[in-house]
Amino acid sequence: MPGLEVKLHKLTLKNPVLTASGTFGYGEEFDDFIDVNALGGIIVKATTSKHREGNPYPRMAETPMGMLNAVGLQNKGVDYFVKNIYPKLLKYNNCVIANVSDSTVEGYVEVAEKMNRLDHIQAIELNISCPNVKEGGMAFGTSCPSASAVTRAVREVYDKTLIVKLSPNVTSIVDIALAVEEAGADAVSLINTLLGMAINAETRRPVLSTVTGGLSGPAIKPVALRMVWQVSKVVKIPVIGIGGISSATDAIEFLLAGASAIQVGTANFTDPRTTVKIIAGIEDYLRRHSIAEVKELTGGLLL
Amino acid sequence: MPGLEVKLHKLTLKNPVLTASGTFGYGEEFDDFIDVNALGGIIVKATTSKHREGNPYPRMAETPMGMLNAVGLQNKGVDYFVKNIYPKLLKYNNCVIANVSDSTVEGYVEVAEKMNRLDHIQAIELNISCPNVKEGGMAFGTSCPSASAVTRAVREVYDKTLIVKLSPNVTSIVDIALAVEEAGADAVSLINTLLGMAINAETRRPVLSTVTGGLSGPAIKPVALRMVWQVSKVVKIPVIGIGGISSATDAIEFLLAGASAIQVGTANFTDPRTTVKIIAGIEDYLRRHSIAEVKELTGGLLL
Amino acid sequence: MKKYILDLKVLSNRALNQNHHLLELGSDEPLPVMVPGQFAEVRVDGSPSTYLRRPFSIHRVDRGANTMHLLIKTVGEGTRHLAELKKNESLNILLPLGNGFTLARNSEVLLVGGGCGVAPLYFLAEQLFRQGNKVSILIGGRSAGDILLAGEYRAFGNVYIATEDGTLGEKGMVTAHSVLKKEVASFKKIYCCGPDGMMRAVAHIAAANKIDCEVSLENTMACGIGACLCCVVETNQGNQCVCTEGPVFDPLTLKNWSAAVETGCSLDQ
Amino acid sequence: MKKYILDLKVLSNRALNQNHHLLELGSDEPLPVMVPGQFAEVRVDGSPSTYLRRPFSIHRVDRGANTMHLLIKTVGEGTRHLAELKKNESLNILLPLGNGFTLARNSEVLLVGGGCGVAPLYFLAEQLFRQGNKVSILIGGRSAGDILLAGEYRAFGNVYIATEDGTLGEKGMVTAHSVLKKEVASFKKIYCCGPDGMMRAVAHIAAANKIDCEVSLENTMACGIGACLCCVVETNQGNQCVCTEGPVFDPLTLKNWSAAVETGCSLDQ
Ligand SMILES: Cc1cc2nc3c(=O)[nH]c(=O)nc-3n(C[C@H](O)[C@H](O)[C@H](O)COP(=O)(O)OP(=O)(O)OC[C@H]3O[C@@H](n4cnc5c(N)ncnc54)[C@H](O)[C@@H]3O)c2cc1C
Ligand SMILES: Cc1cc2nc3c(=O)[nH]c(=O)nc-3n(C[C@H](O)[C@H](O)[C@H](O)COP(=O)(O)OP(=O)(O)OC[C@H]3O[C@@H](n4cnc5c(N)ncnc54)[C@H](O)[C@@H]3O)c2cc1C
Ligand SMILES: Cc1cc2nc3c(=O)[nH]c(=O)nc-3n(C[C@H](O)[C@H](O)[C@H](O)COP(=O)(O)O)c2cc1C
Ligand SMILES: Cc1cc2nc3c(=O)[nH]c(=O)nc-3n(C[C@H](O)[C@H](O)[C@H](O)COP(=O)(O)O)c2cc1C
Ligand code: FES
Ligand code: FES
Repeated sequence: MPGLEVKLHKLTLKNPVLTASGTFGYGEEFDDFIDVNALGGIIVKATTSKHREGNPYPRMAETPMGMLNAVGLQNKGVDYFVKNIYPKLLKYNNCVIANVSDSTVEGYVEVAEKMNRLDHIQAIELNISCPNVKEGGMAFGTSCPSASAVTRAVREVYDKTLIVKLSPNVTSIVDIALAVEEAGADAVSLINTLLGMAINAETRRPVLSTVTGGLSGPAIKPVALRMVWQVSKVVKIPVIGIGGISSATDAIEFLLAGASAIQVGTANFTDPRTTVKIIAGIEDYLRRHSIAEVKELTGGLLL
Repeated sequence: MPGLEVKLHKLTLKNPVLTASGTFGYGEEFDDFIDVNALGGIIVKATTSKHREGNPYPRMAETPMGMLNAVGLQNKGVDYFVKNIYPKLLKYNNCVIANVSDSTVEGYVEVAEKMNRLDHIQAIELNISCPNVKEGGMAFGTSCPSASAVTRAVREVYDKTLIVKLSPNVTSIVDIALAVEEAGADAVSLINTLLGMAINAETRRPVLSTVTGGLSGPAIKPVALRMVWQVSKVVKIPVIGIGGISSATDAIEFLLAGASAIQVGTANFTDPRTTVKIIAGIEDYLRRHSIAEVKELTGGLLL
Repeated sequence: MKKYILDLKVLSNRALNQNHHLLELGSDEPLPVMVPGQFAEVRVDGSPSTYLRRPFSIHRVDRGANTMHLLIKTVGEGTRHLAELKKNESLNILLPLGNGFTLARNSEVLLVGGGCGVAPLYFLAEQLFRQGNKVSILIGGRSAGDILLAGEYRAFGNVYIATEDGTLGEKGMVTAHSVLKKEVASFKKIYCCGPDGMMRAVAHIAAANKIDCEVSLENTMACGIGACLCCVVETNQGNQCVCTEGPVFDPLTLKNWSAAVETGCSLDQ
Repeated sequence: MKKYILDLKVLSNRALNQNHHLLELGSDEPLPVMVPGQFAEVRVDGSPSTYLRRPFSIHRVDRGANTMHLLIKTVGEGTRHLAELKKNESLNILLPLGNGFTLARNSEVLLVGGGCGVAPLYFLAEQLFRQGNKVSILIGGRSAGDILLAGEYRAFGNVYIATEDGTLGEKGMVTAHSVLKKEVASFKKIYCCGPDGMMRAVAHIAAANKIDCEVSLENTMACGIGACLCCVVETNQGNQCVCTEGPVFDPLTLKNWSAAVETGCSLDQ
């Protein structure tokens, strides 16, 4: 049986398949459909320092092989998370990762500090790439100085594995990746959503209450794959691939491009069993190709 | 009958439907399928100062609701164009626009100068956004100073309508649009392709000879629509919308977002009659909504 | 309630009129327990423009025959594909999702449905009838041809009809039907399903007459299982997911629903 | 030749074996004139992962019956959908595309096909036979089950067979068949269709024996009509589009084809 274990900085994942934040709730939404503990880990939805209502409805638009969302970080805030959600996450014995977001550096630091004290949260993913909030979010992820500043500030208060999640809406994602690596990130994950828009031609109105939103799903896979390849060539820290991954073949492409692990996002909506199917498919691929360990695939693109 | 005429700087187009460069050959490839003269105009494939062989095969990869291409500006050079291709374009009595590309500012200027002398070429589209060449191309379109410099240099030698075609692979397309407007562009067209990549998991090799290529088709429509909306809010010159447009509904969305005209690209491959169907569909929409002139749609998004 | 992902078999697909189809689905395994008001998320195969699943109310369940029905109105590409499903084709489906209606017992209830809003009402009427309620059903449509399955509802109680063009029942908006005027005070509970404007108007009538009311919302959904937070409605306790906290709500808990328009509303979704 | 965009009707769809289907297409209008070696670009409806059209050789044309055939090997989602087409379904198609083979007259010719490369050979063999040629046809496959339509080719000439496992005809690669050794000098022209490696080997044999040769390339295509420049092959005159300058080429005009491997090649595409 091929080895599926991968290392992500200090973490050991039983397999390289994680869930993307905001697409997998807090895990329990999927308990009826799959054994969540079979996954390499789960990244739960974004937590901010304060309670947030998110954006007004409508928040969703379907697009060719993808969707736009404008959720806008709806969550009950970090204190509620610690008290009411964290206890429910203790039932998962795989890697549980929190996604941390906010509008100010202080907010990010507050959430990271509080997450740091939670034993069962083994890493945080710093979301500096949310396109759906007026302040902060993606603004941090689209310039090197601000990406660097927030990473550095969080690094000071956070001891465990610090993953920084990058925005694709930039001229050079490589520069941002290098900046956050230099500022202390233990890993980078990419990509968050591409900024997009949908219009209803009949009503002449935007479909989303916020006019623009984040594009995800298979449509963005080629862009995500390119960025993972570009970034993994230059950074020394592990890269986690995200973007349109819906099958084992997709996942393997990201590993070959240089990812050490991958996240499944929107595909959880079209098939809630996507993650476990991908794990089985990766195993099958390794067997067919007589590859002993999945980690041999990382960066294994033949040029 | 609703009015389909639109103005683009000094040009009057009989309708807002153009063809995107590199997807419509020199027009004649479509003569068997449609009346090319029924279109608002055609933008023929890129012309450079010198003959170029383009990139090695394979140059194409299919992706979810889109495709990657890595053609790399294959063409016989501007002198061949003037001598052998231009005469064949005289049969088209609609607006014929040349797409101008190169690796150096001097190259762009040389092509523009030669195009300036051709009566029947009523405008040029400066392609500062081709992601498929090692030098020049997109490099010009991803920074304000270089976009500005090449636009300014071409403006000096080119008297007629100068359209600058923008790259979506930037943090702020608005800044680039403002820079080329300031440098003398008469219109901007957007978007060119998104930089993407495809891997064959079985062979573990990139699908394209150049590893990365340009993503086009319906998959990119939400990103293109967002950029057209952002740019048309800030520039005073007309905006031409491009990206995944495959139906009259798509076209109308771009007009509502702020475009004065649109270009059909990859959809020409899936249905060579797409352009004429879009014209008919726009007419039908105007009639159903009792709108007298198509130009009333431009920027007509209700917020 | 435990949710399932199942491949159900199309047993029949009956066109009720030009744009409404009744899909009968079956399975070799016993179907999960479902209650009126719950819905299913259906994957539409073979439609390139339908990437996400589509939500549909559970229209009927026949536990004896181990079958269930969906009532599908063709509005776009996804529903058009479902309308073309053939016998023996397979349909991948998540169910049962969301919370059902609160079922009254031995009471007097009114069900109001407009347009495709009648979809969950069949199952609801049947169960309310079984719980010993005196059931009245008011159905509205633009024209006689839009009034679906009225005959079948008669098995469960009185059926009232309103059509905008007067071709069947009372002429006018469903919300202007006489049963919602003079007789409304006789009901202990009103259940309503249909276009937003209609539900707001009915909720308003119920509130004005101090009658319990439940409405079933149809917000656009990406997941149907509470994972994406796309389907929210503003409630007095903040944004809540229609797919997990609803789709059935007491309109008094919804924000901006008390100021419901009393004027007519089109049945056009 | 003028190109057409047509909606053709599926008259029949016959499975030749597990992964090869013969699609018979018809039209109310007279089909356009087509020549052997030309191809069609087929739109695949209802397959979300098939965005672009798919190119297929014209396998047969029956002018009398006003029908044509495509021979389709299932390799991915697009071809899988085509294999499932049912009688009376419609297929949108661009044709005829590209240039056909140069047809010899009253001569002695050899046709070599491997794997799915036999697709254009039926039409070619038939036309060459009609032009008074003495036709020999060599077909290769991995196993007896891969040898398609051999019986039908017999109407046009001698049929030779090679299978890698020896279950039919000579055992070994098609390129090692005896007809390509001792007897090859008797042919005035060789036509070849199949996997790249096979075509290179045959081209090499032809060149070594100074026999005219034509091969039919299968580069990946986006448009099929010369508009995208994606399908290029390197020729002695630079990059040329396979869809408009080909798909049939004289291998001597192709760059890097003279150095063809003489070693065997798999029939695996
Ligand atoms: C809880 C719930 C129960 C429903 N029950 C039924 C039912 O029993 N019978 C029935 O015919 N319809 C029902 N609908 C509406 C049905 O889901 C839509 O008509 C359907 O999704 C349209 O898909 P389409 O591809 O044909 O249309 P398109 O217009 O192409 O769909 C585009 C997008 O808009 C969404 N959408 C479009 N219309 C609606 C709508 N009215 N409500 C929610 N989302 C929509 C789609 O899901 C999709 O994401 C229900 C909706 C919800 C939320
Ligand atoms: C001129 C020409 C004639 C052809 N004639 C025939 C024929 O008569 N019968 C037949 O079965 N096949 C023929 N092919 C090959 C056929 O086009 C492919 O098998 C088919 O496109 C695969 O599509 P898919 O969706 O099933 O596979 P996928 O692998 O999913 O296709 C993915 C992409 O690769 C391309 N592709 C995959 N395989 C090939 C291939 N071998 N050649 C070209 N492009 C490919 C597809 O067009 C698509 O863009 C021909 C190809 C060309 C260029
Ligand atoms: C509905 C929705 C909500 C999301 N919420 C978050 C979030 O809270 N934090 C975050 O970092 N990313 C969020 N994302 C982005 C995803 O985690 C992921 O980066 C993106 O969707 C691309 O992956 P995909 O194509 O597999 O979905 C969200 C995406 C979707 C579709
Ligand atoms: C095969 C191909 C070749 C292209 N060549 C050019 C080109 O020569 N010059 C240019 O400015 N854009 C070129 N483009 C980009 C298109 O003109 C267009 O901007 C892009 O494809 C997005 O539009 P679409 O999604 O409608 O195709 C090319 C695109 C494709 C698919
Ligand atoms: S539809 Fe995803 S949370 Fe309701
Ligand atoms: S396939 Fe487009 S030019 Fe040949």
